Amino acid sequence: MELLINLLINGLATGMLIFLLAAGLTLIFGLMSVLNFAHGGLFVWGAFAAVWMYATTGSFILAILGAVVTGVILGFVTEKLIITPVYGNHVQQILITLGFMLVLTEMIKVVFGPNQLAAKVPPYLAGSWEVGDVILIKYRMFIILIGFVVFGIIQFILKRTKIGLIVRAGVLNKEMVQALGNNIKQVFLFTFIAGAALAALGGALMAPYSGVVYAEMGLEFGILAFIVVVIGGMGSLPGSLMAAILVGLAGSFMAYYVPALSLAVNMILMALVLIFRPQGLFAAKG
Amino acid sequence: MTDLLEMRDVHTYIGEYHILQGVNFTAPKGQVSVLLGRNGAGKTTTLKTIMGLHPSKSGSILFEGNPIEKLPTHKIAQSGLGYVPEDQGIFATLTVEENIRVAMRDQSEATAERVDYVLKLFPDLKKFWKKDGGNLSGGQKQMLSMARAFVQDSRLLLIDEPSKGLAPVVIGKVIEAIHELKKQSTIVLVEQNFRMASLVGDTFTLIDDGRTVHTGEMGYLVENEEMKRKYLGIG
Amino acid sequence: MSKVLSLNKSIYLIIALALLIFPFVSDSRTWTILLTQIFIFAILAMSYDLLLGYTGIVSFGHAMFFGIGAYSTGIVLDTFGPTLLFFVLSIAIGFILAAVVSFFVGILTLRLKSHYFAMLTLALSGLFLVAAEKWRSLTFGNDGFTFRAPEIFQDRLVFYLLSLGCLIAVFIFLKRFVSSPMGHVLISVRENENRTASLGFKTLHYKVIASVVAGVFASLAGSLYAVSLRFVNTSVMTMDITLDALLMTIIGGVGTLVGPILGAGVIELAQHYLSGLARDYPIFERWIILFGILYIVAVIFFPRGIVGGIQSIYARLTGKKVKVAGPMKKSVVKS
Amino acid sequence: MALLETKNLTIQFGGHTAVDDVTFSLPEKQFKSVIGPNGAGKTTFFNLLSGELKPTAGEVFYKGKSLNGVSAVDRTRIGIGRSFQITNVFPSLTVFENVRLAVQSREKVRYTFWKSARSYHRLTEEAHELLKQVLLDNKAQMIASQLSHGEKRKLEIAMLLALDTEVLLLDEPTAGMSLEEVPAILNVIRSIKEQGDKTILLIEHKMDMILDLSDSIMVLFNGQLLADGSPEDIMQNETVQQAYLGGYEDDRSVRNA
Amino acid sequence: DGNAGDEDTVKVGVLASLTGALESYGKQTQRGFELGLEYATDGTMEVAGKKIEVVFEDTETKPEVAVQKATKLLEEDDVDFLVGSSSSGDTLAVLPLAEEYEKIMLVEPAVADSITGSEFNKYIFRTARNSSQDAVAGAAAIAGEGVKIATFAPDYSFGWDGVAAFKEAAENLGAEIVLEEFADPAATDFTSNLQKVIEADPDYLFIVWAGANSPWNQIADMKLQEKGIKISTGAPDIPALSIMEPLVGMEGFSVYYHTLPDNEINDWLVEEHKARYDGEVPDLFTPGGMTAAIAIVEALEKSEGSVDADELIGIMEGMSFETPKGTMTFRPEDHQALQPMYSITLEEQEGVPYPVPVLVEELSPEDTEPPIMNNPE
Ligand SMILES: Nc1ncnc2c1ncn2[C@@H]1O[C@H](COP(=O)(O)OP(=O)(O)OP(=O)(O)O)[C@@H](O)[C@H]1O
Ligand SMILES: Nc1ncnc2c1ncn2[C@@H]1O[C@H](COP(=O)(O)OP(=O)(O)OP(=O)(O)O)[C@@H](O)[C@H]1O
Ligand SMILES: [Mg+2]
Ligand SMILES: [Mg+2]
Repeated sequence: MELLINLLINGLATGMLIFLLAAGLTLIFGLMSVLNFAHGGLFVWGAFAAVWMYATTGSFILAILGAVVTGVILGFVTEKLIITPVYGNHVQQILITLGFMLVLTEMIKVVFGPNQLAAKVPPYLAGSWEVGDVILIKYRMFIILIGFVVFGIIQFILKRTKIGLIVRAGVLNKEMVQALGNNIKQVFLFTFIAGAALAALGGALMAPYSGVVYAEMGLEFGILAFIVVVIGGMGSLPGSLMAAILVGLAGSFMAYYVPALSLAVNMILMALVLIFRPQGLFAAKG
Repeated sequence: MTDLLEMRDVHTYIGEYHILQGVNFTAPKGQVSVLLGRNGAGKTTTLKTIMGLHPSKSGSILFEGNPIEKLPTHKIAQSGLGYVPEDQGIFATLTVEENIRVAMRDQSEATAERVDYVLKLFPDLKKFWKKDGGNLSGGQKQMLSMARAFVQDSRLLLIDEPSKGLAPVVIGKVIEAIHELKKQSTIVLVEQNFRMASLVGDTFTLIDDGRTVHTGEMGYLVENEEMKRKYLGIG
Repeated sequence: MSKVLSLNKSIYLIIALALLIFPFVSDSRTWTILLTQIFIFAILAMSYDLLLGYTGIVSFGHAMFFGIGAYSTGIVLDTFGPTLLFFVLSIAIGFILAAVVSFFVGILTLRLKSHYFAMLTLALSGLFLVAAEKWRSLTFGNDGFTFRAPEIFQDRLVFYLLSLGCLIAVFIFLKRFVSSPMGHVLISVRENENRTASLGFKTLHYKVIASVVAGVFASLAGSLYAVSLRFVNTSVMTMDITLDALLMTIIGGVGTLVGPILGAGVIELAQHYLSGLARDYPIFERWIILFGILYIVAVIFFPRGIVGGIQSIYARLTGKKVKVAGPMKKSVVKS
Repeated sequence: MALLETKNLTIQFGGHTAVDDVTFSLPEKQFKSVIGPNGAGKTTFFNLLSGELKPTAGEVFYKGKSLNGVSAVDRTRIGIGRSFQITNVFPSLTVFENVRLAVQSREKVRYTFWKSARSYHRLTEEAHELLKQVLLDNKAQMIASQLSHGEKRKLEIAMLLALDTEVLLLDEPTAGMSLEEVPAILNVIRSIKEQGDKTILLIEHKMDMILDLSDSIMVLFNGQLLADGSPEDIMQNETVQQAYLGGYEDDRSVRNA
Repeated sequence: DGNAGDEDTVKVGVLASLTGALESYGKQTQRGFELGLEYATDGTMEVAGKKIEVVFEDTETKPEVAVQKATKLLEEDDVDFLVGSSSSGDTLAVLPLAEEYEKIMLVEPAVADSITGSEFNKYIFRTARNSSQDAVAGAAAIAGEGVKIATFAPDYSFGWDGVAAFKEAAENLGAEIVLEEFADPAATDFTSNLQKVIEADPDYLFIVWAGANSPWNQIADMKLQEKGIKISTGAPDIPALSIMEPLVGMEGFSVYYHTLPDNEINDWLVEEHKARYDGEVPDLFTPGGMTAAIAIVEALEKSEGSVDADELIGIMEGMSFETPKGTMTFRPEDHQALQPMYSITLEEQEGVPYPVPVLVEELSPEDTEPPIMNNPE
């Protein structure tokens, strides 16, 4: 029983962490339909910014803020320079964002040096509680909490404003959205920035979790984020949340019960979902 | 009589193609002006040029006396223009409700009233309120496209072939609606259904090969067999 | 029209001849090897173009077939001995495996739409990668294994000529393929799949055929690649290979076949020179940044790839552009 | 005798029954029109006949054989061709290439991969011939997406004609076509009818056109078959008068002026 | 430029990952090699009357680039020796070229057993330690009669090789392996694996790990040490040590840390390195680069400048030479350099921002001698 609870909680926490990574991509890829291969780059910049801020100021809150600000700035620059020319053209998006990914990753080394950096958990979130045989890792509890908060905030914004609607409409028919009096460029810019900031936030929260940041981490986690967005159902935030939790739980249970398959668990999960429910777990609607 | 919209010697290129080669056109306030011409004459391009969707290369477009030819599309729309494109421009994976919500600029009482009005005009939309726009029938899409333009408080409505795909009885309702809308709005209509055009139009402008070739009172055209034969191939 | 074509043809011919003669006039084996690599990746990229450019399929799993070819050749030559006969046999085995796998993968995946299809291919090729890593008795895991190439390929010149020959053969085959009636149907699938079906074409058949042909040629590229290194490890199955194919195709020009060849050349050469720059000038230590910027600049200045760029420059030079298409004069009904 | 038949044909989307228990038959070489209000189920009915949609209940018969389980592609191949209400062409191919693909399909040139497509001269000639018929020959080399709306409609018709199927399902072929050109397209349709080897089902809202061409008219209302009969009978029908025509088409004199 | 066949120069081509994920390893090798040449030639950069020239090439950690670059070195630069490379894959891909061109290749710092095992050819000499040596050293640090050990490793060749070799060595020392856990190295969550370790309740958890993404935090979070499970692993390079704070106190082994060896060469290395690189100390693979350079110079001295491979092979087989890690010897059978390793504990130290490996015992080359694995079949 304790075992199951442990697996469940850790799976949930990992899932939540993956959700934080994928939340930004849910906006950028899921909603705006931009194949952003540089997403992992934004994520790493967030992670490094947070580690650097934490090391210089000693404040975890400031570190998180610093990451988000980095995400916002990078998001702005990326959208203006890289994404604007290629909206609606997936082929060009692949090329240009992959190129930009190389730049982002390599710039990390220019700015922060080529080595991995240690990322520390702030003391008040370090360690774990033991309740019987159940081990509750504090930072993971924190992640679960933050995950729900972030989910709540984005969901609120998407539901309460027209932004989500305009983005979805804009992807279908940009001209028409404008002809109905909506400033699609601004909305896309805003959404992209929000996605980039979320990516950076994900990176910042990921860093203390694994204890280390390194320039190449973006590539690894970028693909994971794509997987989550697709199996959750393009553009569905609840879908991404559920998919992320599913990925987290599957990883946790597979590693325990069928360790031989843990390398393949994400791929198997994605293949199964796509074969049996091609539109993803939660298609954006209906 | 004042002109709400005025186009002076407008030239528009699409890519490398010189499509509009001198369009002069005015839409007198409170009237229905009809653009006529054969397929490929440039009617749709004229409307898109006004909306800034195919920006003009030269010439001027004045709306309420202000030049709008340099403005981005959304600014043009916000300054009081509504547009019903010929391909309806429905957001296929958005519901009917969402389609309409994209067009609503505010949550005001007046907007709510206009929504009520279009739902009365096209009860089908109410029936399929939560359904995807892409699943509507051809005629229902046409209604939805008009509804989207009508829920905005537009002083100028550009409507591209509204009768296309509509059942005769609905065309009748649309004609009534246009008469109704005329009270607050000015309307520019592209219409191939000459019967409908003649029933609602006050003035007409003939476009041929990207140029405006004739403008006048609708009644004049209805009577003028010669002109109808020459430019519209009827009679 | 036909004049332009013959112009194209003669350009191709001249380039092919130049490449054929090249190793006999230059004794730089670095160049021989670099060009051999380019030929091999050009084959891979062309096979990808058949999917992306002609059938409109974005696959993230192309490395799967490249890997199948590489492992077939590596394993056969390692187990049975480095003879020409076994080399040919290994290519044949690669073809058959790639055809079978791409057939089933196609049936399984091609019913899905764009993103979902792409991600499913990613998953399947990910599973192949895991299999290659786990089946260590056969593949030696991610460390991989070395093997001997047939004696005759010890001479890199022979292998250069073989690769060039394969490139030319694949190019001619694919060129004929895409300009055949079947090729036209592939294009129509790319343009509008539903409409193609309602014209009476079974679109799934066409997509599966394209995927099989592309898979088989990717496997050929993999076989050649393995022999060129005399070494195989799991890197042949990774996303990097797929991305290389993708980037080469896009940078060269999607749906052009020559484009991917140029793309392979540009990317390999840029990489070669930029990393050389880093060796000679320490400021270029971070040359990868320049490499990334190259992609970005390519998209901004050549949105349709190199071939697209050349075409529009050509069109401008020959003054073809000023078409006053517009509304055409009536040749209309006088009935 | 009946070439195309349906028995209790029904389809539901969620709770909504778009085509409701429709039983009809279309004799060989007849020209039948389908009318009905917007959303009555006309296009859906076509989709069921052409196999794009699968019925919830009921069956379609072609030459007496059930088409249950026969795919849309195969229905086209055995002789049921259709045009689309919403323009549906190959956007970045030229007008000519669009039509040639259709001709190619009819000629069953499907899996040839070694011969150059350019060597099929007959396909080329035929495509040009069809473009002439629908008055698009001067736009043959234009990219389809650059056509104006009305021009695309004409292309749509050319592609259907190219298939040369026994049954033609025409969904509002002239919607958006200019006044000047409707007669020409009508002539094309009329001449096909007069050749007498085609069976045609036409959806239109233009009553004068329907009355001019049809041997019989069927009326769909809320998915149900309200009436099926001669044009005169149908025009007398009370419901059709009120709920469909609504008086607007009563006075057709203006249009015919 | 030394032209082909230049009688008065010896050229060495060094392949290393100078960009990408293994960049820091590559740079360590590069610095070490440069320093090693200076040391061995007393700064003259000459041996037996010949000038030594070095060309570094970046393999980008891609086998096909490694082959391209190696060929370029062999063909254009006409090098007499190859050195490299940072990744086992790149190195394996280059091995056949050494044989084809009949040039000596010094493998540094790639660890795969197969390099001096199944993929061995006679031109290959390895100055780096191999996976098995790591494992034997690891076993020496903790294994003993009746000790229960669980292993934890990434699920790919490196992990499998390491665990297999460790298991053999540990069992020889009388230990019992109670659990072998393998995990996806890219995973974010290792708690399930650790859960199993807790259930197996071993005395030690021996971890074979490489790569930045690591389980250390979670080991601390899961309170393995509090539960009486001692952790042991190899001490990595300094950047990686900086994330091992949760493991302070563990007993393990080290390939190199600059305070561990006690000899003059190492002192010189540390001094020079600090002087040249802004106070930085040499790291994990710096002495390896230096060792490769020293080995080349020694061999050339003995051959009096001859670069004939067969002659050199004769000289180098069984050759012993002094390195920053003490005396190394190329084992004649498989050309693997037998070398000292270090049993350590990780301790916190004043003024050092990462846990420091502190010497418990130097393991002699014999103690960590791995099995010979290149038996001709
Ligand atoms: N994207 C484009 N590129 C090039 N030419 C175009 C493009 N769009 C339209 N055209 C051409 O511009 C001309 C005018 O088109 P427009 O759509 O304005 O005609 P229209 O008068 O609205 O015709 P219709 O009655 O058929 O809708 C046509 O000849 C058309 O071929
Ligand atoms: N895929 C679908 N999913 C849900 N509802 C659908 C779908 N397709 C059609 N419908 C509904 O079925 C009804 C019939 O639509 P259909 O397109 O057949 O009408 P129609 O008679 O062709 O009308 P029109 O004259 O306007 O073209 C409409 O109410 C439409 O909303
Ligand atoms: Mg138009
Ligand atoms: Mg319809």
